[in-house]
Amino acid sequence: MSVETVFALAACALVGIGLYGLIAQPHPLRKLVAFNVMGTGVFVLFGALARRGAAAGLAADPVPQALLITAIVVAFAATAMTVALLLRLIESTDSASLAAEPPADDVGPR
Amino acid sequence: MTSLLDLFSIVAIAAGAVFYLAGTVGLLRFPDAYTRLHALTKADNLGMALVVLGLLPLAGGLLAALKLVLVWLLVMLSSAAVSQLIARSARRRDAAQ
Amino acid sequence: MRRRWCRASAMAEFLLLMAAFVVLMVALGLVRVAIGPGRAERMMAAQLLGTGAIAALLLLSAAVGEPAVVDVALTLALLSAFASVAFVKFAVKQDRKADDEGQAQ
Amino acid sequence: MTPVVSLIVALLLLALAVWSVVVRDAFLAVAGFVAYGLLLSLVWVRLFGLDVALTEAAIGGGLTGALLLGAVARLRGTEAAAWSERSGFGLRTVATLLALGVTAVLVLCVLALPAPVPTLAPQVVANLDATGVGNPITGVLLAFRALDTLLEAIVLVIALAGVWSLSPDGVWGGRPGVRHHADPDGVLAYLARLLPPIGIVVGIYLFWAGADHPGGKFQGATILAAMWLLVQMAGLADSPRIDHRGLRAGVVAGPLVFIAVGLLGLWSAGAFLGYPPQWAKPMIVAVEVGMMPTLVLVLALLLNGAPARSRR
Repeated sequence: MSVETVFALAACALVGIGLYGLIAQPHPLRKLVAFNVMGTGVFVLFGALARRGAAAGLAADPVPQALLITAIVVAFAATAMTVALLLRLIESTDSASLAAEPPADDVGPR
Repeated sequence: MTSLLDLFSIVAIAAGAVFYLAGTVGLLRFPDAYTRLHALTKADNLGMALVVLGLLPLAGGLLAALKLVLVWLLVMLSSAAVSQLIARSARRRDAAQ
Repeated sequence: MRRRWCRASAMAEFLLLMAAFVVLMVALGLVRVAIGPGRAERMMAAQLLGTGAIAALLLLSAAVGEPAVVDVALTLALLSAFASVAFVKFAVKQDRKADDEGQAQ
Repeated sequence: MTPVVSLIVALLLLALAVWSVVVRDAFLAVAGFVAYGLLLSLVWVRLFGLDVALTEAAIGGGLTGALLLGAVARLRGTEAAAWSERSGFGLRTVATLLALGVTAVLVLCVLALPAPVPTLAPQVVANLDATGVGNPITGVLLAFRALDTLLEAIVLVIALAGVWSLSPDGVWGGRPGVRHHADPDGVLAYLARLLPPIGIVVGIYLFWAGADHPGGKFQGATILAAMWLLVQMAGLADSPRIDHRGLRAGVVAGPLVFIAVGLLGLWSAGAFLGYPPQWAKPMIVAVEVGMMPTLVLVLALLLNGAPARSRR
């Protein structure tokens, strides 16, 4: 099995792992980490496809690789924005809950 | 001559890898934070140094070799500083208990 | 990034093997992150992973004959120092907060 | 032999991903994610994406890690409450099934990829000479797909405006985050004095090398931003006030230069962001130089976060 197939298959699993965390983890920060795992899964898949496109003396197709650089930087910006939103949410409501109503057995810090 | 240099590279890199092995074993098996830190710094400094030393003859030229040495110096610098910070935080923890 | 001649020799194989070995070793060190007990141990394992990744990159660079990989190692050396400082800084803050909470109860 | 390294890296990557998603303690999850980011740069090297590896090493391994670690430290008190409302067995089963289903579909797609691989590499190589740069990635970013890069720069500035707009009214225009205090003679301050000069040289080197070798403005700017943040974390400098005029000018300078060069292309080459043949290289260099301060400022300020302290 070639290197790019190994990583392409691993990337498929990364997307699945991230999706699971995004749904099952209640804390927004954990959802954010899971979403980042999912995003990097997509990136790795894209990178493996770029490697398959090696031609004309290049080791990989440069167009998807250039888009990946853009994607990584934008993903960082989106993550920073989410973290800022999250910190503001906690500042104003004292809870990181995403539930529509607070849970009945309120064991929050305050 | 080339084969002698190759032999030097192989010996140095293998020795460096052994230090990484030792660092991991120490990190997993040593009893407290300070001895574990001791094991870790051996992997950081000596392991890295031997790997870089072994790669020097394989580097393309003087500039490439200098870059390798720069990487090693950077790792030394940051690992020395970070190890101190880790040791302090471990000491603070032990003092608090 | 023209396609470079792979050093199709026993040396390249050896370098790849060593890179795999170093990555495997520092990954085993990550078990320390899982069992702890303290944050100090976790920081150590993170630090070891950082230097291991740098060493593996240097070995890969020589194995595939791609000198630009050394630049990746250089970047990683700078940024992993930065990440380690953030690690220590925020871990210490967390420990203090945990202590305060412990005293309050 | 070669696939063995990749196989080990891939398995480790999966193990770390599972760890950072399922482990209970948020700090440990983020620590796992930082290690995951480090490993990813190895993946990119194995996939021959050296420019991507540089970006990942700088942003994935460094900046994202610091951002999430800072967030974890401030969200500590909310973890227990969130854990108490964690999803029940039913939802977790559905999530597992859904994740397995998505993975299975993706695997089938990967295994059924078309045999004559579609690739744009020959076109890039054929037209690279016209741009005057030697690195095909830089050629794609700043010539063939320059519009994407321009929009990305604008997205970064908008994200920063979004982060700033989350500050409470009373502290608008103030300084973000907490003032870090550290022993001025301590190890951290020592590192923060010694590392930045080296980092600045390496950052500018990567920026300069980007024309013909792997590297470029994103990678260089990330290193410079990290060095600035290191100085802040060591308590040697404070985070900047966001109402500083020079700072704001620097933030928007890059996109403005980019748009100006684009309009120049409209006038001289007949298309927005078109380059007349003999002027391609100088125009690309102008865009890169103009973007550099913007990227450094935006990346560092995104990590600093929303203003939290009022102007004094």
